Amino acid sequence: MINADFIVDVGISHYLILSAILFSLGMIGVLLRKNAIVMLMSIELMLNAVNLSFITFSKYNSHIDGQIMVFFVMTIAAAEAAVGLALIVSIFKRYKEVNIRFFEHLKG
Amino acid sequence: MDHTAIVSVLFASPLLGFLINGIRRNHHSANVAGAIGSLAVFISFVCSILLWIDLQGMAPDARRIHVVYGSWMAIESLKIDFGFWIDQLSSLMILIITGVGFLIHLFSVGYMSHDKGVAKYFSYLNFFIFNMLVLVLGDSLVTLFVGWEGVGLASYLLIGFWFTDGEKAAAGMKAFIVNRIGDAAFLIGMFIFFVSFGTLNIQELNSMAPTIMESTWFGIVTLGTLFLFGGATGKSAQIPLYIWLPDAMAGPTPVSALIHAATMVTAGVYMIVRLNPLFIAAPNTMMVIAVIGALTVVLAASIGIAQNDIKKVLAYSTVSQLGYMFLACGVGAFTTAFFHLMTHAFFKALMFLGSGSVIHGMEGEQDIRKMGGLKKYLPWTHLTFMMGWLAIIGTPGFSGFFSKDEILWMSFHSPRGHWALWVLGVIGATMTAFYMTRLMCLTFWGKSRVAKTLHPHESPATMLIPLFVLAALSVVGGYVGIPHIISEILPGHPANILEHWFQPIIKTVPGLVAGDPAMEWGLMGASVALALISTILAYQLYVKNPSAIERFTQKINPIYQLVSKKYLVDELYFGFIVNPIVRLSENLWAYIDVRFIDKCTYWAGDLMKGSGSFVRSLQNGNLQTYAMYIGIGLVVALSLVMMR
Amino acid sequence: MILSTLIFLPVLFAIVIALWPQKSTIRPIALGFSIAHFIFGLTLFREFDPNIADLQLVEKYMWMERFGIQYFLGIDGISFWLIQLTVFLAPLILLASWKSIDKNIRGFHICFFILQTAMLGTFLAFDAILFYVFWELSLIPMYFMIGIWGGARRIYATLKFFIFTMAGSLLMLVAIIYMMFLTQQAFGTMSSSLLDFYKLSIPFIGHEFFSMQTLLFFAFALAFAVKVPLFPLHTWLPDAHVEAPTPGSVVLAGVMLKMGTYCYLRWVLPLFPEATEYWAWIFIMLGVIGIIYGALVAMVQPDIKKLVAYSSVSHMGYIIVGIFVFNHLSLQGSLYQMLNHGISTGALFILIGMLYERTHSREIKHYGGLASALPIYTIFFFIVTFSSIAVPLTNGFVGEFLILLGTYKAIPMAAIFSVTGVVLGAAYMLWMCKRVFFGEKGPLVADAHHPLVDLNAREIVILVPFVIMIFIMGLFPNVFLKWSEASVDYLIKNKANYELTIKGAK
Amino acid sequence: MGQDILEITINSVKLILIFLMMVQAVPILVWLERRGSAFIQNRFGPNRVGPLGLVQLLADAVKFLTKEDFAPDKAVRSLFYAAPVFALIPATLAYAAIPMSTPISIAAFEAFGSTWGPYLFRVQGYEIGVGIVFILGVSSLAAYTILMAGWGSGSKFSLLGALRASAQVISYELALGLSIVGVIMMYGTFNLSEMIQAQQGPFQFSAFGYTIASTVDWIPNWGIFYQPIGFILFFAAAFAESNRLPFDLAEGEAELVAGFHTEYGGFKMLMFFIGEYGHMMIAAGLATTFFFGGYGIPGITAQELQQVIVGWGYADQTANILNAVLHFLMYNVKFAIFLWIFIHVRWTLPRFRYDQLMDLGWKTMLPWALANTILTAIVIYVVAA
Amino acid sequence: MTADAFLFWFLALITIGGASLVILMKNPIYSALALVFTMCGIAALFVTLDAFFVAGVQIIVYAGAVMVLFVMVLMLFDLKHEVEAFSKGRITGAIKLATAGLLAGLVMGAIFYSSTAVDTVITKQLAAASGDPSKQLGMRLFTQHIFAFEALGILLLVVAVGAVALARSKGGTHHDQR
Repeated sequence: MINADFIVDVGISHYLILSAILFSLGMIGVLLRKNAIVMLMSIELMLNAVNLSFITFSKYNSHIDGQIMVFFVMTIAAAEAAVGLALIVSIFKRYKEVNIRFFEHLKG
Repeated sequence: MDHTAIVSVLFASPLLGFLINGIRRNHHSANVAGAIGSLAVFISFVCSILLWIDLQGMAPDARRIHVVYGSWMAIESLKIDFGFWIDQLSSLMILIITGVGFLIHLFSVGYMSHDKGVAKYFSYLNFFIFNMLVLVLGDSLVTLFVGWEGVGLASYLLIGFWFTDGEKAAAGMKAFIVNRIGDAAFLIGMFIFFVSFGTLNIQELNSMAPTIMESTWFGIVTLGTLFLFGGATGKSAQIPLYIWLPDAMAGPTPVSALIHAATMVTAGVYMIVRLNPLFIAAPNTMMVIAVIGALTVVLAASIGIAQNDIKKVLAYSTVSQLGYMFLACGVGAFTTAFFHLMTHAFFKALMFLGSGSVIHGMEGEQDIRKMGGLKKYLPWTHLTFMMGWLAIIGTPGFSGFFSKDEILWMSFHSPRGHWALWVLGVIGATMTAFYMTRLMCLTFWGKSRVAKTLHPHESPATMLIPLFVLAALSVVGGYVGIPHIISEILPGHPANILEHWFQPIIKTVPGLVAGDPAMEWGLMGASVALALISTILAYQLYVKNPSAIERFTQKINPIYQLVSKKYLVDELYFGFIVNPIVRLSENLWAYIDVRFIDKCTYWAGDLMKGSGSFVRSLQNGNLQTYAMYIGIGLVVALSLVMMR
Repeated sequence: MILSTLIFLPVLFAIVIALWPQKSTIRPIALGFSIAHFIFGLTLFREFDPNIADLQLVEKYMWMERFGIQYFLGIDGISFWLIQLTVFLAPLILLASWKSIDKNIRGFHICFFILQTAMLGTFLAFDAILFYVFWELSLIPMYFMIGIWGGARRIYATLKFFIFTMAGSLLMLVAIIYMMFLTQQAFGTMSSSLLDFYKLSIPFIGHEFFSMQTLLFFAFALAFAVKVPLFPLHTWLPDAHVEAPTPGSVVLAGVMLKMGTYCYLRWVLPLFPEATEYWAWIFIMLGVIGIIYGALVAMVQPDIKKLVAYSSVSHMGYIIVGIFVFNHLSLQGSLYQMLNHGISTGALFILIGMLYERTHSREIKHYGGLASALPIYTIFFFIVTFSSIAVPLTNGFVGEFLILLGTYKAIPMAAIFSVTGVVLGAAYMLWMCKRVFFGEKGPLVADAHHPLVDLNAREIVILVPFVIMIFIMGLFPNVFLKWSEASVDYLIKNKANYELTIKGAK
Repeated sequence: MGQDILEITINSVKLILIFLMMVQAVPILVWLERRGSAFIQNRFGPNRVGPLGLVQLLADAVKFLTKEDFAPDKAVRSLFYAAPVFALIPATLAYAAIPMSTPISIAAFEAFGSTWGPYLFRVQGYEIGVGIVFILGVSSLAAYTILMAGWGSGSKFSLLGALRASAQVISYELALGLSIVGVIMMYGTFNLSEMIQAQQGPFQFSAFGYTIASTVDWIPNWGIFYQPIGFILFFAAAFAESNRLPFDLAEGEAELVAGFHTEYGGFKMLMFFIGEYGHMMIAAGLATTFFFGGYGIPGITAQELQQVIVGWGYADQTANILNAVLHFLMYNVKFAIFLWIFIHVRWTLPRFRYDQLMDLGWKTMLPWALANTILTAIVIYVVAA
Repeated sequence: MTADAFLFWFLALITIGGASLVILMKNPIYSALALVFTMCGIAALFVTLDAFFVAGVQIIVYAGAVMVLFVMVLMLFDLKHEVEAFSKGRITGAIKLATAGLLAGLVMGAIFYSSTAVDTVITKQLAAASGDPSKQLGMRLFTQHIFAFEALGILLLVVAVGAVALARSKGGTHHDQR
């Protein structure tokens, strides 16, 4: 599988694999980092990875809707970042720290 | 007069009596209530006579009146009418019921004169008469069952008439429930016949009875008749369900006379006689009936020896005499069974009423150990009571003699009979003679043991007149069914009227041949002799030499105790059946309902709660753990997709 | 429009009562309403044709077109008498509530009328979803009745009542939805009409439990079994009865339990004929166990009401047995027994309620010798008792006799075991009567400071219709049976492929 | 980058040239600003070193380069050093995307034994299809340098300045972006070259069958005539984007010493300067391109001028190059005018207060930009119909 | 090695490196800057996929606006070093890593599997004749997806209001009790 062709002929799978790797890295960030802001950033990273997939499919399927989807994802991401940060700001005001454990009050 | 009208009046008058007395139940006048009640029954009696006369006028083979008021239930093949069937058998039966019933009503007027609930009492009595008529006249088993249960209900009400006494109420309850056991069997018997014959009409059933004898135990007719007999053991107080009858003496004494001696308890016998073609077709059932009847004779008679309550003695005597009737049925002598039913109705009603008169005179005292020498206080009562005594112990010439000896002879002679049955019968007769003589001795003869405060007095005329009538009947009642060998030596050779009357409807057992007269005379002589010996023995023991009996009882104390405690049958029933069932029920409730089913539901609830709290622990508030669950879910889902 | 009017008239009543200005006149007004409702119900006698087995007085409108859910009402011989029973009991119950309900009278009457609607709807709905709506709706007012006007442990009882019945009916909902999909497969369009359900032929493989028809059968049967209640699922009933106020008990015993048995006839038997036949033994067995078990446990109850509640278990066992042996006699008997039970047990609960109003105790051991203190009461009580233990010429006998006869025809052993119920029934009822009415006067009865007062005119007026019905039904069963004859006959004859036609539609 | 080695080489050289051009314009601009401000304030400005003080800049450069390179104690060194470098990048990238003259086409020719060309060289760093978007995107990255510098310095003044500056940049980016939406809609493209193409020739506006072009053909077909509001908004926003007065809240000498580059000195400081002037130049270039016909010469289109030059007797190839030179000069004239306006405004208007700044951005310019967009859309819809 | 392939591998290296830095850097500001870097790399990847407009928007929105917000907030809070950057718990940590790894592995496996099972990778190019892709994008966005677009607009409005409400110094969901 890994051979000269794989390196030279860059195709859809390359992009998708890259996207998967980025997604997983983002996921690790979300799962392991304590800092709420870093978690938010990791989520952004995941969204970006997804965007990459969309664009890839858009190109290789010759369909523009993938890009539109990316457009939407970006909007959502921006919105999410805004709300997330606002929340973090209010948490910070209270605890002077943005550790994720301050979000644990809603335990069952 | 139209038959339908007569029958309507026959039913309506006791029903009306019941309603009228029921509505004016708060009135305390015994005379008015008694007049209404007695009149109602008397009207019925007149109607019965009219019907009987009508039957007389018909051809012997067509002596029947069928009155149908309409359909009761008509579903699919089940068709039950409010239909009543008057033929030779039922017409005679209603004569006994209304006749004896009227006399007992009359007697009650005096007996119950001091009771506050007299109106209620008479309404119940009328209610009983009504139901008894339904029982007897019903043309299908279901109609019969209506009366069957109805008389049970009336009996329940009358036994528990003085309900403020818990024991008396309990006795009523016991009677009803024990009867119910029999009724359940009766129901099953009905079901069997309905399913196999497709009808419950008695005439149709009789006509469908197979002519070939059924020799198996599990044949339809055998099973059906066995179950019906099961019903009869309940109603007619046979082993194993006789236990309610002695307790039923808790009711007023006329009630005991009417219901628990003369009429209701003979319903079982009546039913068997009614369905004789079916029973004949089931020899195994007949055998069972005969054996149970014979055993009941001996058992009840033996218990009767050791009883001290005047009514209890009579009660056991009743059970014993009913045993004779069943013995007769069992050996195929249905006519004889009915004959004994009739004579028994006379003399046992007489004796109960006599005992009622005694109790009335003794102001409620029933223990014969506290009586004695009442002859001089209650002469008329003594006289009539003695007639009954003579009849029951089988004094030749008295009614009881004819019927009882016919039964004994048939049990020996009939193809369905056996010498052992005869032996048991004779033992019973001997015992009967003994305990009845004992009763006479302790009550009327010998030294007075009456408490000084009591002043026994003779009863009023309304009570005595029924006694006289019944005494007369007890004496002469037997002449309607004089056995052939006796009639042969009598002047004019009076025929066996009863047998002749029943000829068209009562079949005889196949294989019955004329017996050897010598043998018959011999056996008759033996039984009469044994009865005489035991009578004399009893007289000697209880009048002449009272200390001997005491020594004797001391000597056989355990047996005596056992007998006087009625062989502990009640205790056995309670110990092995009733109490276990109650305990079982309590345990069912406690363990199955509360501890098992409810626990199961709680457990299910706890399971939900537990799983909830487990899931709750997953929800620890940590965002990253949640994200991990999502991730794991994704991985699992993806793996599943990949595996396909 | 008769049926719709019949169903929704009580809602109108409830609204009027909710808006009625005077609190003191609510009771007579509501009584008048219920009598009017009863009289209106009598018009069915004119409109309903008992000679045909068709569905009659049909009202059919599309409700949710996409899912084929209809507003579909109809009546046939099977439901006819249950409707009459429901409307017949209402005025008596309301009259009986005059003393026992003393708080929030307005709310009680609203609850009661809504309950009437729900019950009538359950009996008349011929669309699965509509039926389900009514079925569940009936729980809610009952829940409030027990929960608000109930006894000391009412919350426990309501919860038990609600969860038991709810758990059962959820399975049924799943089955209904599944069957709607089956109709879509079979006819192309989805439908929840019962008549379309009847037309389905659902595959059945006898020995496999997880075959479609068996599963659907059990989903339905379980829901109804809880309501009936069948033996192992019965424990909610005694608790609910004991805690319920008198009117609640009467409705519960009188009508609501019949909803379960009625639905067996309406839903289970015609829809799943093979499965019913194959699995009938379980229900017959449980029914027989219920008869005996209910009677035995009733015998040792210390509480009169609980005793009667367990007796209900026993009586309902008869009905179940009668339904599942599935022949003409037993079905007619079961239908009859439903009415009997409604009347006898209803009357018993009312009687117990009257006693409770006087002494505030239902413990048997507190009583004794009541017969001399309350003679009229005693007479009524005994008449009803005899009806309950099936003495001939009362209604109880006809039903039990027919059921047992039919059962014996099909399964003799079941009948023989069931007959023990006759004995045990007499045993527990009479034993209770003996302890309550006879013997020495008990502590409550003998209390000289509070002498017991016998029945007043109102109470007699309540009881007399019951007694009349007891005897009419005992003496003239044909009058009643002929209304259901055609339908039952049709059901028996076409049990393999039962389909109802609408009257007038060919 | 190119087809062959020649094209690649030329393109690379071109990139470097443009970068150098931008960097070298800075000293001139600084000089101009200092002299200009002096002129405005009626004083002399730098006039000792070299003629008119022109060499002063060189001397300054020497001073900057030889200054001690130090970092504050609390500074985050990596960011502190990275920030100035990054400051150059957005400006450079964006500036390279602006076309400065007509493309030069070279016909195919034989050399070194093979055929080269034909080539088309654009007088800009690179041609990008979505040019506006690219420029906006790249210039928005400038905020990071500010933040990095401000936070990396480890100083309160720096941080506050950085926060102010970045907030300001973000806020006005919105207005900036929206103000040119009208332009984009009008020209129907993101491509800057195509926009300039569309602005060639006389003013032409036709609506409802009535055309203005025939009556007033001396007016050039510039965007300013179509989008006056857009231009004003754009220009104001551009001031804010480049942190110049009246929007230089980031520095606000009286309050924050020197804002985010308080701690900087020497060459690092210079790099910020270059970045800042770079932004100014981008703004000037964009304003030219969007609203003033870019490199276009008023009254004559590129093709006409080509014909004119060919008419002068030059070969096509040469005429093409000459044409490009002429247009380049034209572009620079316009460019210089705008730069001068920047300088002039700086020394003319007072500084806003911060809240006024924000109010202006969010409550005035944004709604106006939106209104302009909607109006343009309606007009386009109507005209197209 | 063509220029395209080179560009791809180069950008892949940049993005993966940047992403790794995002999750590994203890200082959140470095993480943020690394993320900006990664996003620029992704924008470049978009360009290699001929999505110029989206690439530009990516830079404007993500790098230019969203991440600036992050960085601003971080700097405002002056969060230099986290005391505990990573969550505790070895087992859960291992599970989390394994989950992420498995996910990536599965996706990659799926991609490899499909690229071998479905014989050829789809290599259709975006049809050049259909005109300016940005225009296409706009047309499609404002015709076919207009509802989603408007819904997003409303969402943004709501978010703006909500964010302001949350982050206000007075009010908000958490009142400072001290």
